[in-house]
Amino acid sequence: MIFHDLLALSSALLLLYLGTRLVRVAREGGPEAALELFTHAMRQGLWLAIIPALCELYIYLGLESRIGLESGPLRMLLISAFVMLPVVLIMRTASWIAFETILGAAAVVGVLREFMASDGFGLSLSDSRYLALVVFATIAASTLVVRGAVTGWGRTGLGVLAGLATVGGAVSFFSVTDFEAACFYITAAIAVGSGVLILVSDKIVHMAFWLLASLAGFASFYLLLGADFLGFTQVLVYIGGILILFLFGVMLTQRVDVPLKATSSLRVLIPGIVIGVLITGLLVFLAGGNNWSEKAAKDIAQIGPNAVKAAEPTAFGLGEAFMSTYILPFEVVSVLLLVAMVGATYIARGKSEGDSADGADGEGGVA
Amino acid sequence: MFDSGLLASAAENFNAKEFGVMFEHILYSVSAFTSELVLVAFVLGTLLLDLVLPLRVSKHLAWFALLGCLAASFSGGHGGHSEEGLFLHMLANDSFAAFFKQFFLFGAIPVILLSYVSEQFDGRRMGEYYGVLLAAILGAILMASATHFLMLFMALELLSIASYILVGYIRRDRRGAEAALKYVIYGSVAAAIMAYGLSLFYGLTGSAQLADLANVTFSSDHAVWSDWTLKTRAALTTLVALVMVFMGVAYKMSTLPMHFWAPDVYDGAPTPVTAFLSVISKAAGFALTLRFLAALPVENLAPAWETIPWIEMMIILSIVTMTFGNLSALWQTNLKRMLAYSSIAHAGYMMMAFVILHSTGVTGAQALGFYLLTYLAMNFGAFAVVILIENRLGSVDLADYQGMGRRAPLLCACMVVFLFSLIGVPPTAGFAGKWYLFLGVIDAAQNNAHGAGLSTWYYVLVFSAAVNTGISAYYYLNVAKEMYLVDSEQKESLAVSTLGKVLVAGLAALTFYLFFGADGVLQNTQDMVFH
Amino acid sequence: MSGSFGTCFNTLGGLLAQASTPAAEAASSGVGLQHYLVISALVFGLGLLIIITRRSTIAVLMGIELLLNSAGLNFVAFAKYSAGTDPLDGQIVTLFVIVIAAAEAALALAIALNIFNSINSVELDDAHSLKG
Amino acid sequence: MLTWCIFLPLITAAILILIPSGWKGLIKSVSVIGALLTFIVSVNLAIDYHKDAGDIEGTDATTVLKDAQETILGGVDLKVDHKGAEFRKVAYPPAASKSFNPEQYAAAKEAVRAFASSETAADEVEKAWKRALELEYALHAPATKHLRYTELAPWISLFNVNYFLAVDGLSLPLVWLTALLSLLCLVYSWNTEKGTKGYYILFLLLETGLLGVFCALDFFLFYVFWEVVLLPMYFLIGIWGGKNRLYAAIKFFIYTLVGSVVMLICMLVLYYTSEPNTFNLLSLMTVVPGGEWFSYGLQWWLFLGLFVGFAIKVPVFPFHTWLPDAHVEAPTAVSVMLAGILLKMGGYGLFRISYTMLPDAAASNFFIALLAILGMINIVYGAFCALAQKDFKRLVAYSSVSHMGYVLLGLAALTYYGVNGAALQMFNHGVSSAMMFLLVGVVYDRAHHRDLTRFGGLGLQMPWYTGVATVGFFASLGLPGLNGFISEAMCFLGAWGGNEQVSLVASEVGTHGIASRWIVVVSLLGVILTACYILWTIQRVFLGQIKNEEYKKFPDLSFREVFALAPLGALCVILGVWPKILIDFMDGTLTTMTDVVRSVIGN
Repeated sequence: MIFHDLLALSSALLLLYLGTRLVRVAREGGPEAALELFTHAMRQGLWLAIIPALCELYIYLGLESRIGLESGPLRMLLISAFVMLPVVLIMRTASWIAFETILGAAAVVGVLREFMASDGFGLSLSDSRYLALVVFATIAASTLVVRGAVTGWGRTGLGVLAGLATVGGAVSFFSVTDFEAACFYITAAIAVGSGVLILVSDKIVHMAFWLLASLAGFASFYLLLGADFLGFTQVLVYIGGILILFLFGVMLTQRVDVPLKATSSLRVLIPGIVIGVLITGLLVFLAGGNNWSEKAAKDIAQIGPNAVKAAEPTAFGLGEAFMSTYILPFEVVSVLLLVAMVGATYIARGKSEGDSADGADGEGGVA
Repeated sequence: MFDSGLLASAAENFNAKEFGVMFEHILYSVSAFTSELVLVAFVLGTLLLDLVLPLRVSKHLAWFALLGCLAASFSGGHGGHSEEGLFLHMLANDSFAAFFKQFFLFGAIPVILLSYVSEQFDGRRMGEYYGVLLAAILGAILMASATHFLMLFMALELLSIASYILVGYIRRDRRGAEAALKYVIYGSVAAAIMAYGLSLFYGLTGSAQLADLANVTFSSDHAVWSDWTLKTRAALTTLVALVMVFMGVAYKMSTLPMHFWAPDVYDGAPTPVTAFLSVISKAAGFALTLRFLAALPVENLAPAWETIPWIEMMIILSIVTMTFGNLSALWQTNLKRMLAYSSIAHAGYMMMAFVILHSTGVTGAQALGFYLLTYLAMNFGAFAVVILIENRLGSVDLADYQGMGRRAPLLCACMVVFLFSLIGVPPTAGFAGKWYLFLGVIDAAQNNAHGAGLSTWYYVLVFSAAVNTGISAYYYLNVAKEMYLVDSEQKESLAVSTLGKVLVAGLAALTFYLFFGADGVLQNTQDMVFH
Repeated sequence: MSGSFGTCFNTLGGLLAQASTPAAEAASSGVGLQHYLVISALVFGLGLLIIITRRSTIAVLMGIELLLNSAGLNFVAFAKYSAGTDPLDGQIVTLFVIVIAAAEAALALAIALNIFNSINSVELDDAHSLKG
Repeated sequence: MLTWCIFLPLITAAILILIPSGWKGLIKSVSVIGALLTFIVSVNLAIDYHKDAGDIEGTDATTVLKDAQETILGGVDLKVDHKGAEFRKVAYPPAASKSFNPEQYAAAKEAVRAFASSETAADEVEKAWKRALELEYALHAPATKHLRYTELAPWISLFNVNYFLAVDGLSLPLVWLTALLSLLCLVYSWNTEKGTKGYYILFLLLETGLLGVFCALDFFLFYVFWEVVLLPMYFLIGIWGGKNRLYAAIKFFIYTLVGSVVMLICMLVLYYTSEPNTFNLLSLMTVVPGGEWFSYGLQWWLFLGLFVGFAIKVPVFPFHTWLPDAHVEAPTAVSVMLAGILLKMGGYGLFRISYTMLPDAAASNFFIALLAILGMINIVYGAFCALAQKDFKRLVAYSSVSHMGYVLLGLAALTYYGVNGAALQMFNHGVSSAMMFLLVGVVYDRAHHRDLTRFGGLGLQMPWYTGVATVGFFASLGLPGLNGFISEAMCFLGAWGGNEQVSLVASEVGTHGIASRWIVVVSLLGVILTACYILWTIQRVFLGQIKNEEYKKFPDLSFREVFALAPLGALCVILGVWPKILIDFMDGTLTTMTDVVRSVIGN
């Protein structure tokens, strides 16, 4: 597994490197320079495609060794090589970013897991989730605090109040005793509180920060629900990818210190808000009030003989599912990513060679 | 580190035999999936070829893409049907899916040709365009065959993302950019709402399979069924989930309440893309919705469904959609916007297919499939004429069409055919299409296909559609009026490429063929079923 | 404003109390399915409100991300707690939703940049050349 | 033969497409030749019609239907010889009983299935039996015995749509009139310079549609031809019309379209309610009246729907507003077709479909009263409107509204006189209104205006024209000795109940409803008004002094105009003197039809 992890880790590092380069260039040379670098990196990224392809091959081989060389798996390998792989490989050439992030997440999980397995901290496996949870909760909470301290406590205070109200309400109603419940309510406070703050912030950069906190909260939820891989993916893709993208968007298009305009007419805004609140109320009502079919209590109990199984890392199961039940979505998403990337680079790229018509037909084009 | 205890235990749980069976199934699925693989190969081929070809040849990638559609169409997998569908319940392998696969591949051909003859793209690299277009077709095909929430959502997103790119393909065109922005923003919202709705269904049924929708339950053994409020709430949740999912697909179908994007986006997008959106994208939405609704219990077997009046909802939405589309189209002076509203109205007609899903005579699938075929012929035809004239005039204003009947006799004669077909006058395809829809609805009304109380609803529906046909005549004829009945000083004839003429004439011929040859076409769609 | 939020949370608490079922009570921790669902519904509503009240493309996109996240949380929570589900199913759906969201966000931002080049703004209200 | 008659104009149009648009002489000649051939064929139809009349068993309709049955059953794998009496005995009782009986039908179905050679063939046999039974129903329709020149071929097998043509005494005169008027109009339009090719192509297409409507006996086919008429008419009015042509064309189109779509719905309901499902008009004539499933309520709604469809075409009072606009704006030849033939489509639909197929509703007090009152309104209101017009053409148009009222009145009477009179009135109005429009056209071509107040004294300047015009106008007025008098008189007599049978309008049954003889009395007012506006018009146009010096330069009728007007004038006189030649055609068919409806009243 170490080979896989190393490869994936290296890709993740590369990504990190690119990200920092981009930020630095953007700060020094302005948005255009960053965009140019971005495009450049995209083009250069082709060679990187070999990494996920190798990883995939490695996963196949890993499966092979585990189940012994029988005819089925062997044929699967052959088919992969002759039918799927060429297609998959070329598809991946373009969609490396997203896959790197996923695999990078796998790497982090893997390292963490190996570390636990070697009894490094003397923690049991099931504790790893709590550890991660605490880490993220701390990140989110400190963001909250730091932002409050830097930009004043006006709106921040509102979010904190909302969060505290949740926690307080929960504590008073449920007499929280155990650790998991505590984690849940803290996370809920972070996720919902920052959500409220996104809504009430009047600067786009603040919104992005609160989005970060909210998304981190969701990552914690995933961990709480036993989805460790998903939690890390959430962090890597959302916080490491999408959010950075948003910040880029903000940097390139907006003056960050100017307050945002609200919807132009109140005639639209007020009914909109009323409807939005009503829908929210309805959904909350339904979510909380339904007699949803639930698993027997013993299955979801986190203690007892099933505890270790329940806390198992999900990466292996996911990998297996990707290669069997979910093989089609797995392949289709690569086409989707390819299309999205081709489209994004095509639409966002400036005037370049082989595109002479662009300058001519822009009515409102800004030079 | 390699053989950690955890992995070892996981490997022990791994059942090689089960895996072998699953693997056989995947092999089987791949063999039934050849069209799509060929399509993917051509997507990549188009993108890669564009890297090596010089700019002036780039335009001719259209022929390569066309070849791709034909190749995919002819390499269709075996028609066999398996209980498990394809890829372990991800896709259906039924005649409905097969029909739509061919429909989309066939429908892509006019789109490609329209793009080829259109001069809006001149001087531009077209590799990305055709590549993305083929990927959109792939998305549409998957939408028509998806039976798993994830696949369904992903197929929808694939088509959406590809469409966003196509709409904004002319980058520095302000109108195009605005259209793309509106499309992507509203589209994302619709998709996100749909995802939430799907998640609710997932919770209700405990399964992500469409086939399990009938199993909507709200209780396990410890249920409190005596509590009526709980029961009402359960039905309400189902309703909310259904509405949310419908919002997502309604966006693709451009029916109310998710229609508002259509006029702006149709107007701003390059005209061939508008044609694409109005036919292919819409058809994909309809195919998906039909499959979704077909999965709902027929005889209201599931407790939660019995209180969901979804047929009545669909009837009302259908009426409102067609009336809105037609009334709004009346005032348009821009041909593209007019066709946008007209396409909303036609979406309203097509929604009639939803309420006759389980009819005995003409089933919803059959009527919809046929209507879409006729719509393909006539709408692409109308857009072809618009594009060819736009090439010369640079305008899609109705006022510029004055006296066009003399300047471009063939185009306008064909346009008249398309317009009359859009109204639904025999002997054109449009009439045949409406005919089968009406036939189905009246059949359902007469035979109480969906319960006795619905007859009146059906008659109201079909009557509204009839009145709407009358309304629609006004604005369609308005175009014919400008072309033929109004004289203009401009007399010189328009130079139209031979390919353009052939394309328009071909579509006009198809419009007639789908009326006179409707029998043969319908025999083929008669056994269209869901598995 | 904080007052109204307080009311909202009190109501929420009431709902939660009402919703607790035998199954949830039997579990050792007080956290059950409904708790996650309520959070997800709240965040969904927040996303919706952001979309409704904001006119900046990027802000609207943030709202969309919240919507998708709440759907994802639903999937994972249902997968864990609902009868007859494999926990991994829901996780995989969410995983793909995340990836698709990334693709969509990237494209949407590219389109926003593109329009920024035309009209020097990414406000939806400024994109009004298509009317009629 | 009917196929040739219908499609000869279309073939001619196809030939015209190939001729370059510059060769106008050739275009005109070819199209006139095409119309002439069509006319010859239609004359031939009329001549041969009486050949085998009276021999009910041997008519070709029966033969054709039976042959079709044999073909259908011959293609099925049966255990026994299906021509045998045994199979017949089992298969056709539902049709023989002339009323739909579900038990009998189900029993027959089971018995027929037993004839199948194997279990798998049973479905096949049942399907074939249904189609054969449908034809058996057609054989039992009373109208069948009057049909000639039957042609039957399967078309859309999925819904059992047939290409089914035939003519009887009701439709044959209209077919003949269509062919005649088309020929005359094409000759009259010889001077058309603007877009000659398009004009002639559209005109011939129009002729095909009209002939098809009168010949089709399959509802689907009927509907298709019905709609085919729309397109050429729209363009003929819209391109070659007057100043306000755009408005008139679109108004005409939308009115008619709405009506026909409502008709479409009724047609689909009929299809699905009948068992076996059928579009065959003859089968429906048997199935619907006797059908258990066609309750009075359903028939009532169907009648209403169909009536709206047809009434728009006729046009009946509240739906008539498209007519004056369309007439005024259309070029002369098109007006002629519009008044002469298109309006008859509506009336023909009422005769052929509403009355014969839905007798229960047709004989109901409500519809009798409705039709009679609407007829009365049409007559009087139309005449009043005509009286008020200054525009010559608009006056003629309103006179059409007035004259078509007689058709409704005659129909509502439900007596032999009334119904015959109504049918005759359709034909006569076709002749006289066509003539009037041509006459207006003649004077418009010279004066370039149609303002009645500015004419005067043309009688001196154009004696021939005045002579012909007088015949036409007096025919329209209903002067004894000319054709209009006969049909109007028959309508009134029928409605009054002057025949051997007591009229419904005035009968005891009728007194329960709204209708009674006062309707006839009020309608008679229309005759006086008609006399007023016709005579006044003649006075204003032809008599007195020449008002304008320009008029002195007007030439008299040209050969082209004489060619168009003379046959019509002759017809007016001939039919006025000797209407029997036409009534001989109609009487049998209409008597049968009337009997069908009247038989319901007895129940």
